[in-house]
Amino acid sequence: MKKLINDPDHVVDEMLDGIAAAHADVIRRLPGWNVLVRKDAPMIGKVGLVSGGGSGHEPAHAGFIGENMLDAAVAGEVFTSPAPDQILEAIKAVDSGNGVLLIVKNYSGDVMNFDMAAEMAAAEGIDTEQVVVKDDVAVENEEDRRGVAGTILVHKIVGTAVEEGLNLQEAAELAHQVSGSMKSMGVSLQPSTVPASGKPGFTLAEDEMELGTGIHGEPGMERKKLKSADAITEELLEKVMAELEVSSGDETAVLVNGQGSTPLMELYIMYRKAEEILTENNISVKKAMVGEYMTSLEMAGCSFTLLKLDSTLNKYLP
Amino acid sequence: MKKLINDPDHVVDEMLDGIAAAHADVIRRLPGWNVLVRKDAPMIGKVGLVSGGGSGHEPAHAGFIGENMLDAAVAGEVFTSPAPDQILEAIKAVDSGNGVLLIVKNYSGDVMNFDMAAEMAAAEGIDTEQVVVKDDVAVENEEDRRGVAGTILVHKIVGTAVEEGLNLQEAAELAHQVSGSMKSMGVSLQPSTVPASGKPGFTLAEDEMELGTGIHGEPGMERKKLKSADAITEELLEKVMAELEVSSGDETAVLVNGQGSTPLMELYIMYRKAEEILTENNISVKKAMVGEYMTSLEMAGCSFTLLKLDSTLNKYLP
Amino acid sequence: MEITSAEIKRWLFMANEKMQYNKDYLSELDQAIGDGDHGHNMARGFQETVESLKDDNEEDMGAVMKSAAMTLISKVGGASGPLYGTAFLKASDEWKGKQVVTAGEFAKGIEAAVEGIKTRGKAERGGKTLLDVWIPVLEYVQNQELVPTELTKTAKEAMEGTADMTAKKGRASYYGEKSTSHLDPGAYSSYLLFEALAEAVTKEEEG
Amino acid sequence: MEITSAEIKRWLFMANEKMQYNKDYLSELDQAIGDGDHGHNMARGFQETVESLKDDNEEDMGAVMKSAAMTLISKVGGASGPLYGTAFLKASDEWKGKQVVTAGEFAKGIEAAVEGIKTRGKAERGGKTLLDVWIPVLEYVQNQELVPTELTKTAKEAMEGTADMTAKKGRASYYGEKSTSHLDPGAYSSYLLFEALAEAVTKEEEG
Ligand SMILES: Nc1ncnc2c1ncn2[C@@H]1O[C@H](COP(=O)(O)OP(=O)(O)O)[C@@H](O)[C@H]1O
Ligand SMILES: Nc1ncnc2c1ncn2[C@@H]1O[C@H](COP(=O)(O)OP(=O)(O)O)[C@@H](O)[C@H]1O
Ligand SMILES: [Mg+2]
Ligand SMILES: [Mg+2]
Ligand SMILES: [Mg+2]
Ligand SMILES: [Mg+2]
Repeated sequence: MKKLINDPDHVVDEMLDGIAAAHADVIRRLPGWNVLVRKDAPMIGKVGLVSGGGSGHEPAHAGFIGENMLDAAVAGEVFTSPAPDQILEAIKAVDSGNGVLLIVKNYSGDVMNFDMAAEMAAAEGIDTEQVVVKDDVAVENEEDRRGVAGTILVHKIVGTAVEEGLNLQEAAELAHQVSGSMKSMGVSLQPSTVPASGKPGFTLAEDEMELGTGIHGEPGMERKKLKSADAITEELLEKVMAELEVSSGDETAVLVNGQGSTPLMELYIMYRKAEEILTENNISVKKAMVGEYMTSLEMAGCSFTLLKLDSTLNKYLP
Repeated sequence: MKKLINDPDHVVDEMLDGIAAAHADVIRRLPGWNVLVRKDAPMIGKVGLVSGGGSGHEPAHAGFIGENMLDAAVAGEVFTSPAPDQILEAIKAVDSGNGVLLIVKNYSGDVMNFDMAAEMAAAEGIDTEQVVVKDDVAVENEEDRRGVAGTILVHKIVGTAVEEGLNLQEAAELAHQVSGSMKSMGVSLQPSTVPASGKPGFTLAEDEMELGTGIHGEPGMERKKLKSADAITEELLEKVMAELEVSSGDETAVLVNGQGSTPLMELYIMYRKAEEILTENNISVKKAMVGEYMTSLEMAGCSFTLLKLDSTLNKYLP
Repeated sequence: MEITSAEIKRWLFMANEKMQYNKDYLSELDQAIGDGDHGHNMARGFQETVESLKDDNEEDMGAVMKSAAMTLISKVGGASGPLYGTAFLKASDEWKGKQVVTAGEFAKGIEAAVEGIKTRGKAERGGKTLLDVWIPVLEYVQNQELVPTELTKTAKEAMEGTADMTAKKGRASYYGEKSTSHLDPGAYSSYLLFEALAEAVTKEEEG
Repeated sequence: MEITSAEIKRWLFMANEKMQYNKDYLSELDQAIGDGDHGHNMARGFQETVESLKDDNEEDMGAVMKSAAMTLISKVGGASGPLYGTAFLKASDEWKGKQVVTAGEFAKGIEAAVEGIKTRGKAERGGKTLLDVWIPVLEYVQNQELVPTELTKTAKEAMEGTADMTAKKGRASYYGEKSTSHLDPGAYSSYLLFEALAEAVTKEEEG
């Protein structure tokens, strides 16, 4: 394991200090907590937006704190959901009396910890709503689908909407709409190594790829021989398009998300093919995002997220 | 070599198409050329700003096209400077009669190709000025110093200034001032692999790092045992601070640049220590940038750039 | 047979020792069908639990369990934090105000814990989770006098039984069929917990 | 001895063959003290050069060289593109309007080329670059009748001599002392170029 770190046990703490120091104009850290909040939180009159999860997915989620995005991000240990008391602190720090929407990725740990935090918040008289994002179509059963890169689209769209005055109920409904209108799927070429364990999360042969790997290296749908960028794009996008049930004339937003060590060059090569396929199917791309939004440390690979737009989503699309 | 590509000979072409497709609201590709220009170029009344170099450093340079930044970026083959006719096309596309400033990294190939392009532009009656960035203090001899991540600060500061109306002479002077006021140095942990060659550019043992590696994997100052993030930050920053001759009371901008596969987590851990050291020396950080600005494909490691500010630079600092 | 708050405390201390000792093994189990952090999570949580109990003269069993629950909830994280935390919290409710509980009262605490885990994890028996140890242990303490060696045996066999199951909940569920033949890490840490209980009440008898 | 525009064309075609054949070797040399692309750069440039000359009946040597220069400038990139391109361009100026040149005129072209490389690359002899082949070749053609085998020998020995030099210019200069004992890739491609010239004029004599 070759990493620019000091002590595996301190990576999250030191990273949070680094983020807070570098972006002190936008962000502050709640002293003693693994929580970063928007400097001017709570924003009077606005529904608070909180997300979080295990660390190692940077820039998710702290990198999405700011205007038209999150009010707070809670960081767990690397790839480990944060505990409810951490989440509760975030909720308390951003609630201005208008309630707080929690954006949760569908992992057992995250769901349970956010549930407990919501119960604790209720006990303190703070209203919360939750949206559990399940965009990863690599998992067959819809209820078990993991939350992956599409989560960022929820941050951005709902973030814009609450800034424009949506109340908690409306924000939750919109979040469910975004979440229900998008599907994602990824491919991995190389694993990542969690600092505490020091060992790669999985192994792949030099000519192998894994389709549908989760953002912590959970197994995907299938291992097979590495193919060309175009062939992989076709395979992933076809699955995503079929699951999303897009059809001719639809408008979409596309997110090509790098998993950590895949050069932007490769992401753009894949995007190129994706737009070609969509155009062939008479599906238009209103917004393209290509880059690292939800990483898995230094995992190599990428994912596609397709969001089907309608007039409501278009209104708040950044 | 595990890469999401189609044909090593087409990576640059396909990437450029991908960038142009994804960001069609800001950027267009000159048909038949490896040149991306700002959609609304040439901007009437404004000095044009052109940079470029070998590909593989994405988001540099095309990712810095836009308001308050570049008007065009020229892409060579991977890690190979672009040819003068490509650069000339970029110059012609962005010149609005106010001349064009070329921002060049100090590599033999880049310098010669940009020189030739400038001569060709002169033959067509277009005024150009050049700034050759030499921020990499890993090279002893000042004239031979390579242009690395600091180049982005030239894009941003001069980009802002020309938008505010500086003429070509003034823009060139400012560019020289920025370039002369900053120093950089990096550390690498893992090499990258150029698609065409398929072989890693260098090798490092599992416990080794190289101080001062160039952005194409050129040898640095020294190979030694990998140390802690804090110890590396100290070593790099001390060298940079000494070369820049910063002293108590100075104001700076700091750029921690990821080389490609180093997680943001690690960059922030390093930034945290850097700010600590600067603060101890009573040097203030007015602007911090942490992320991937000038990568080397999937190389692992990072660099620090320190820019000493004065009232002029402060005025245009984004 | 009765269980005292001193035994409960000893239980937690011994559980911590086992979590520390088996930290890498638990994470290895989790590496195979999860994300390799279960040992780290449990070791971190129990370490903190004993830290906060060390200088505490609390005699109320419910209060001891509640303090442990709160520490686990806030220090373990992941999936196991809320699950162990909820289990301890529900048990603490049953034992509130008591310095000693009867076998029946003890079983009531474990029953509440199991209910808590089920509700929190939306899980059932047979899903290859820690429940597959907790439920057999519950049935044992509901129906028999607590014989330490028997308790350990029950927990151990139940833990071993998870190797035959296919994961339906948590991270391991993504491994589908591939999870079969592996032990569930949460089941293993629960086995360690009940082994610690057995040893804690044995020591008492010896003492 | 005179050199005709047909020979110049044959030179370029044979040079291309050598660049293609030695593409990987040149890149390997460049991998050791550069960035491993020199073979790819040269092969790409010369391939395009012959493509554009193939169906061209140009008889003016200057025009042939200028066309080659422009192709090299626009297709090679890197450091070697402007250097070879400038060299060819400067030579083309000297040979403009001629279908055949004398040995003296030929040497004048090479002299202009060398000056071009020096100015463009701000380089001198002994810096471990292609100049360390071009300058000995220039001295040879200035002072002797062009004997193909002798020309090849001169270029080859000059190329081999770069192994004893420490790079002062270009990417290899970053390797400092470490560059010593390696052949310079640009010197090697220049050796190939002059070997091709020797063979091109030999063939003519045979034909
Ligand atoms: N929904 C659930 N219900 C019951 N137990 C669960 C559930 N999800 C996970 N577990 C248990 O938690 C264990 C994994 O815990 P841990 O590795 O600490 O958390 P994470 O899975 O978040 O990394 C599993 O082995 C399993 O026993
Ligand atoms: N400034 C210079 N002057 C003369 N020759 C140079 C100079 N810089 C580089 N070279 C030559 O160019 C060769 C490298 O070319 P190439 O690998 O194609 O370009 P790059 O170095 O840009 O990758 C070197 O081996 C050397 O002979
Ligand atoms: Mg975990
Ligand atoms: Mg090169
Ligand atoms: Mg786990
Ligand atoms: Mg080279």
